Amino acid sequence: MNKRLLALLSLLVVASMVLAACGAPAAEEAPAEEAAATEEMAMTEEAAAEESAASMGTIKIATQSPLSGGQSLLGVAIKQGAELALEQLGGDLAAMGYDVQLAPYDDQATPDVGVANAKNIVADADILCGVGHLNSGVMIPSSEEYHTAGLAFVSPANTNPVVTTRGYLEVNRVVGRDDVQAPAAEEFAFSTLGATSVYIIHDKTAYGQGVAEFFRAAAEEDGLEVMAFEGTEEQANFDAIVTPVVSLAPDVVFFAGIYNQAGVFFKQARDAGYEGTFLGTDGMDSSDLADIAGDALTTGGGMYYTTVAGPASAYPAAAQFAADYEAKFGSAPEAYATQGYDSMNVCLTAIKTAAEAAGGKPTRAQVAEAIRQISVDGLTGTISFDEIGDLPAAQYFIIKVNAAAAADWGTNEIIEVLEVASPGKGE
Amino acid sequence: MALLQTNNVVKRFGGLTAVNKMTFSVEAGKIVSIIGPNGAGKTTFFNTLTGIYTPEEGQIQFKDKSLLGLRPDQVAATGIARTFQNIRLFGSMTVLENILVGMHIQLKQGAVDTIFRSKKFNEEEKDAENRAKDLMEYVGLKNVGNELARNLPYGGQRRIEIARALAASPTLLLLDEPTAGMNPNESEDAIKLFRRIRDEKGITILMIEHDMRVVMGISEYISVMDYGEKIAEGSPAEIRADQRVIEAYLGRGAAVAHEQKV
Amino acid sequence: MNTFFSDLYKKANTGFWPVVIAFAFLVVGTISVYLNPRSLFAFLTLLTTPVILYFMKIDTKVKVFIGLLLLIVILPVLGIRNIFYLEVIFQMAVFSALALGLNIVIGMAGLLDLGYVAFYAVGAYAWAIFGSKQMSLLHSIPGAAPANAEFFLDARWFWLFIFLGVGLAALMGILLGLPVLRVKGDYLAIVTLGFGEVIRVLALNLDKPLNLTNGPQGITPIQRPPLPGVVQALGNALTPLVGHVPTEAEIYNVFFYFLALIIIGIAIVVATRLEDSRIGRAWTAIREDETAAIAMGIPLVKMKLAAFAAGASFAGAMGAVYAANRTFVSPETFSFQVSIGVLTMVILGGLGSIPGVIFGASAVTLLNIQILQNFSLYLSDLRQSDAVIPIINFPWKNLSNQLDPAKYQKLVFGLILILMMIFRPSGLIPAARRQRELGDEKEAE
Amino acid sequence: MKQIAANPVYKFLLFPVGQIILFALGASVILSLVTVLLAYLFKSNFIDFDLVERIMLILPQVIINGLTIGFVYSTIALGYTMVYGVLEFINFSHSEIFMVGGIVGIQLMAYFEHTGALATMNEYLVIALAIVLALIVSGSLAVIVERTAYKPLRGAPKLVPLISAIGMSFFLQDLVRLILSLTTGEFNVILPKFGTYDEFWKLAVPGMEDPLRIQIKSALIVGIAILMLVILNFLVNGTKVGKAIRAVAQDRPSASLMGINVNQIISITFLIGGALGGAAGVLFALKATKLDPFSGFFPGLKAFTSAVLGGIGNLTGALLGGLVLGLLESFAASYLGIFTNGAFGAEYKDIFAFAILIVVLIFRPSGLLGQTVGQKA
Repeated sequence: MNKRLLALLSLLVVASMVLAACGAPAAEEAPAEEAAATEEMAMTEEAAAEESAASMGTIKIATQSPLSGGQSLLGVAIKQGAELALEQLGGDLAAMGYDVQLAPYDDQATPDVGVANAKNIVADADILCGVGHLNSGVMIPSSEEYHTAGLAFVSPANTNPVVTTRGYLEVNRVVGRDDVQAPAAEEFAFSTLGATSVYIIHDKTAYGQGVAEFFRAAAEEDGLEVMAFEGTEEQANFDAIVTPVVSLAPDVVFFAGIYNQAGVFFKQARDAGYEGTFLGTDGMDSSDLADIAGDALTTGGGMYYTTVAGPASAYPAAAQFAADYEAKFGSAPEAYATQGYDSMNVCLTAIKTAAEAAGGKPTRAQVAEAIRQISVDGLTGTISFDEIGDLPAAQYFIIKVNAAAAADWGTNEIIEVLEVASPGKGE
Repeated sequence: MALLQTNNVVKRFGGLTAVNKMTFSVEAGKIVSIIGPNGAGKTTFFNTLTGIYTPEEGQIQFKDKSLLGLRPDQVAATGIARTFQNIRLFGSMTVLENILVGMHIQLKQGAVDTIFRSKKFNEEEKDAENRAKDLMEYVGLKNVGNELARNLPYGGQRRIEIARALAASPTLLLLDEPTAGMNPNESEDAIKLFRRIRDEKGITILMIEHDMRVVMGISEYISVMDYGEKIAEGSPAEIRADQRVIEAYLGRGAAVAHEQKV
Repeated sequence: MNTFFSDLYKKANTGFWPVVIAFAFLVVGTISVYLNPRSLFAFLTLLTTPVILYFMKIDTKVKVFIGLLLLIVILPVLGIRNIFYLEVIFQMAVFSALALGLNIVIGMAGLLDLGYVAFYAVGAYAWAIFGSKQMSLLHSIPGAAPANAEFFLDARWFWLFIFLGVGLAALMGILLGLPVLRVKGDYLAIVTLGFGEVIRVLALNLDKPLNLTNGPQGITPIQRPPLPGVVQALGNALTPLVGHVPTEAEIYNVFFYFLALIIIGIAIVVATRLEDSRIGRAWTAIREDETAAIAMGIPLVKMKLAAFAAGASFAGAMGAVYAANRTFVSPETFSFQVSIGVLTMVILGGLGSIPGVIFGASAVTLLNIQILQNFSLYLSDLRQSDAVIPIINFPWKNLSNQLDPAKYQKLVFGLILILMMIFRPSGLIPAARRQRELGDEKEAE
Repeated sequence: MKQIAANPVYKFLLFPVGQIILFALGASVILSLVTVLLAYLFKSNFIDFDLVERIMLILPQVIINGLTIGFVYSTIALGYTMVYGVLEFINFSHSEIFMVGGIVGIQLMAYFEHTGALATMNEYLVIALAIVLALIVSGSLAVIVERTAYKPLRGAPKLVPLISAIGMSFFLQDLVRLILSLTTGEFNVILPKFGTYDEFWKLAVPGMEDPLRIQIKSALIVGIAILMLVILNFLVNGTKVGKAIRAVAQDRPSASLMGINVNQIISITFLIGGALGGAAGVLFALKATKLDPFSGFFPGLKAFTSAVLGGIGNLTGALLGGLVLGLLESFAASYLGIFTNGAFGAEYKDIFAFAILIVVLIFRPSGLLGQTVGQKA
């Protein structure tokens, strides 16, 4: 009986689905057919130039980032940054007759889902460019699929060198690399702050650990004493690290990780009586840090972080972005929202360039090529890519935090600007 | 030489001595009963015999080999099978499978045979299945091979439990209150079955029983336990007349009254 | 209502109808997927075919024919047109193998294991470490791989590592089993959970003192086995059906699809045969009543260890395949959530039921990576259009971003779990004991 | 002696408090001794600085840290163990009940901050109010969860309610996230800054250079946790309801025959366990200063481990297990790095905790204080 009922149910469900699929309103059916058609064309590498100017077809740009789960705060920021960029900058392509759409995918911060989505994305012939991911651990396997399918992706957040050192044409990033950022931070700690000892902490993610390792290597080279090198997945109770930090009293505590973990640590360490300086990476770039850590950031030796994204004071466009973002989504942009915006900007510009060159809807290969050629004025400065998809010369800002509350985040000041060339593919 | 021989077996739980200096033997081919009031330590003694509990003192010899230190499965492998006071069947397995589980010791198929379904495996399974069917018939069950064991009526479950124990082809069969909860007719059938098991299969039977009709009707030798100790043993007639047994069962006053009556 | 449907079903399930229905789904599904490779509905229609095959009264030969046609011809061809489908089925197979393994431990032997993902990790890391350049990088800092590093083993060793994965995972199963044997029930749950975490934390931290796992950075690239010439030839044979010469990447996708299919096939055979044997009966007996089982002469320790080892081995084999398929492994893949996820598949499908757990694994995987994703993409489309919600006339555009269903997959998932447990606790396809031909018993009816 | 035992002050105040202090001190002293002993053994081998001195330097702090988090674990663990005692099932969603308590507490403080009342209110009153609110909300939530997701499953095989609980855990996580992020898209909940409980007491210890620094917050957490434990002890051992709970835990059918409304008692158990979890949530929030809907998972896991370590179903065991686990973690996190010269660090503390659990269970299969139930025949 149960079996029957189950089978019957599945029959009914599927039958209704088939009906729905066949009898769906024209609006839904038509693009699907078109998708099939355009796919054929893309496969035979024929540009669909003959189509009328009024409707040049649909172009989709995918985003992949964690939209659910514990990391969704940053993942959603990427998606929303991209969404805002599409809304504000998609006009050119729309004027050319394209219907430009966003296809947001949720990679759940897990490689499995990321790869599955990647295959789903590359199977959609309308998708010509993508923005993602948040985690290098998801980006690396997923980008194998993008590479295979020739689909260009622009990463707003992956700083792991491996992402680009594989030398794929399709993989680009608008952020700096760990092996660049970390030495910049170390240089600042050693030379500018005059530190003689450092306590290195990372968050046991590919990002945090990567940065921390490069920081350590640089510190050892300079003779800066590394008192400890700790990784922790802890989110709430940092006693075990705070205690030795207080007792060893290093000049600088370098935290490679994301603000919502680091903020808690900063606060607990300061409360426990640590008086030295906190130093962080671009993962700290969020006004929420000030809310979490409070005056821990401004007392004692203060807090500094390195970032490729200049603060609003340095980039008027960024201030406008923040205002627009808040108006659209009801909250201030999180870390990586700016990069999400810039990544989308890169995609749109490249598609437009490629479309103009091809005189019609471009192929994925043409878009991927175009990305390597363009130069875009983004929120974070001028963006262009070298032969492996890195920013040729990343500009690093050392920012001193002056804010003890989120509202004052804008008062942070630039202490130093470092221009570092990308180390390229090999070592 | 006795088939099963225990010497001064002691089992304690904390301060409580559940079995105290049990010296006891079962001759091969006999039907022997252990009786005694509730809480006398009979089931504990069974569990000590089968390796579930390890005795603190004493020896247990079965077929001239010591059972001490053996795990229950090893004890079972020496040829002792048992049933339980409160039926313990594998409820969501079929009746047939329950009996097949009882043959665990005899079956020799290994993992490789199983996975490749070797000839040896198929023959053994076929043979085991046939034996299981025979056993079901032997204990008087029909058309229930594919039923889930838990769906059978109480009497049927008792029979499966016995069939499962017989499946191990034991030398000694331990029955823990096998007729509990049966009506007189069913008990009568059970007695017949036990006799047949002994007579036809030559299996020695040791049982714990409360129902005096059953005990007196079938036992060839009876031991009586009270407060963990053996207080009497002998033929049914001897036990019936034993003063201490009557005391243990009915209390001293009643025993006196009984004596006067006699 | 109910009787109407069951009558209808009865009618449909007699005579030649089942075959017609199965063929109808197969043909309609195939054609619609072929014409419309991105349609979820079309794909689901096609996937319904095996379900029909399983449930309806169809001659076994016909079943096998349709099944093979679907698995060997139709799916690979359609899969090259849309590689996402091969990925979906690959993941279904991976999780089905995990679910089958876990089913041995939990479903058959009744040992609650909350750290099952550890065995998967062992298999994956075994090939990842030896099939990549990692062995040459033991003394280098994670993330700073020298470019001149060499692959340690030839890619062909992969085939051996599938078996090594089985062996290693089984060994780990026994190692885990040994200390926890005295522990029962819920204690076992926490100990196995701890074990799963231990393996993940080790993968995360064994980048020092020796850089064995490359820590959170994960290991990449991992080699794929070289394709046998036959596979290449078969791939090329597909050209007329697919419409173009398949690329190497596409052939690899098909190759891994078949590899996963073969492993899952073996897993099903092994699980079924184990279940219906002295070993399987002993496991079930242990699950039902340990004391009675041991009194029947079943050695508890040995059989429990065997259950752990057998269950683990499935995961070990799939782990190695997974590492090669992805060419990348990192600790994120082996989180506690995955253990829970596989457990859910087992329970949802039907604890102890082999077809059930496969169905459960497939359904959950499909739900997770396709259905819910598609649903939120659809909503995202609506939000970008000018459409309004009917009746209340509310523009989709203004719908808060926070209500995006893609963000709440876990909520939906949690709800499904609770409802399933309340209304269908024995799973979608409950376990049934094998019914034997007991000819001489003359079954009534 | 008997008279003293019958004295309610002794029975419900002195005895439990004494027991708690005994456990805390005992566990601390034993672990310290073991550590120092190990340090002496390692001393001459390969490390150039004085290991013992380095260990002694932070020892008091390590103990305080361990006890603080240990008491939080204990308080959460009681929720697991109570439910287990009565229903014999692992209430997986307890970690979310705990998280909800913490978030509700912080939200109340944030509300006070929003209205400006926070600056003028007595800080301890604020904390007390937050705890009371968390008690109520978490307790009620636990009852709702029990009624909807577990009650229909009573009598089902063991795994069924467990899976339902896992489902409930997922559901609650995302539900809280949905509610929190509806307006702003944010789901981090940040403890507002108020009062002086963040500051330190400095106690001069003879023989030590630096004064011993005890954060008021730590003392507060420990104090409140002890208060909760004492109240719970009274509830369970000194009231009629408590007697009923124990009866149901012992033997549900018999309890039901004695006229106890079993369903009601089970709900009350969830109420008490959930309320304790909620209170622990606020304590944890004071410590962590930031929570999100996923913050419950790890403390919940630890607390569950504590409950098992102590012997699940045993209230005293949960208390002891929590303290031992908290201390062990603190010791492992602080000293592993020192002992191994950086090769293994704080990142192994979880493994360490689980390893200890496994070792304990090998020698005592039912936990530290669990009764060893022999195999019943």
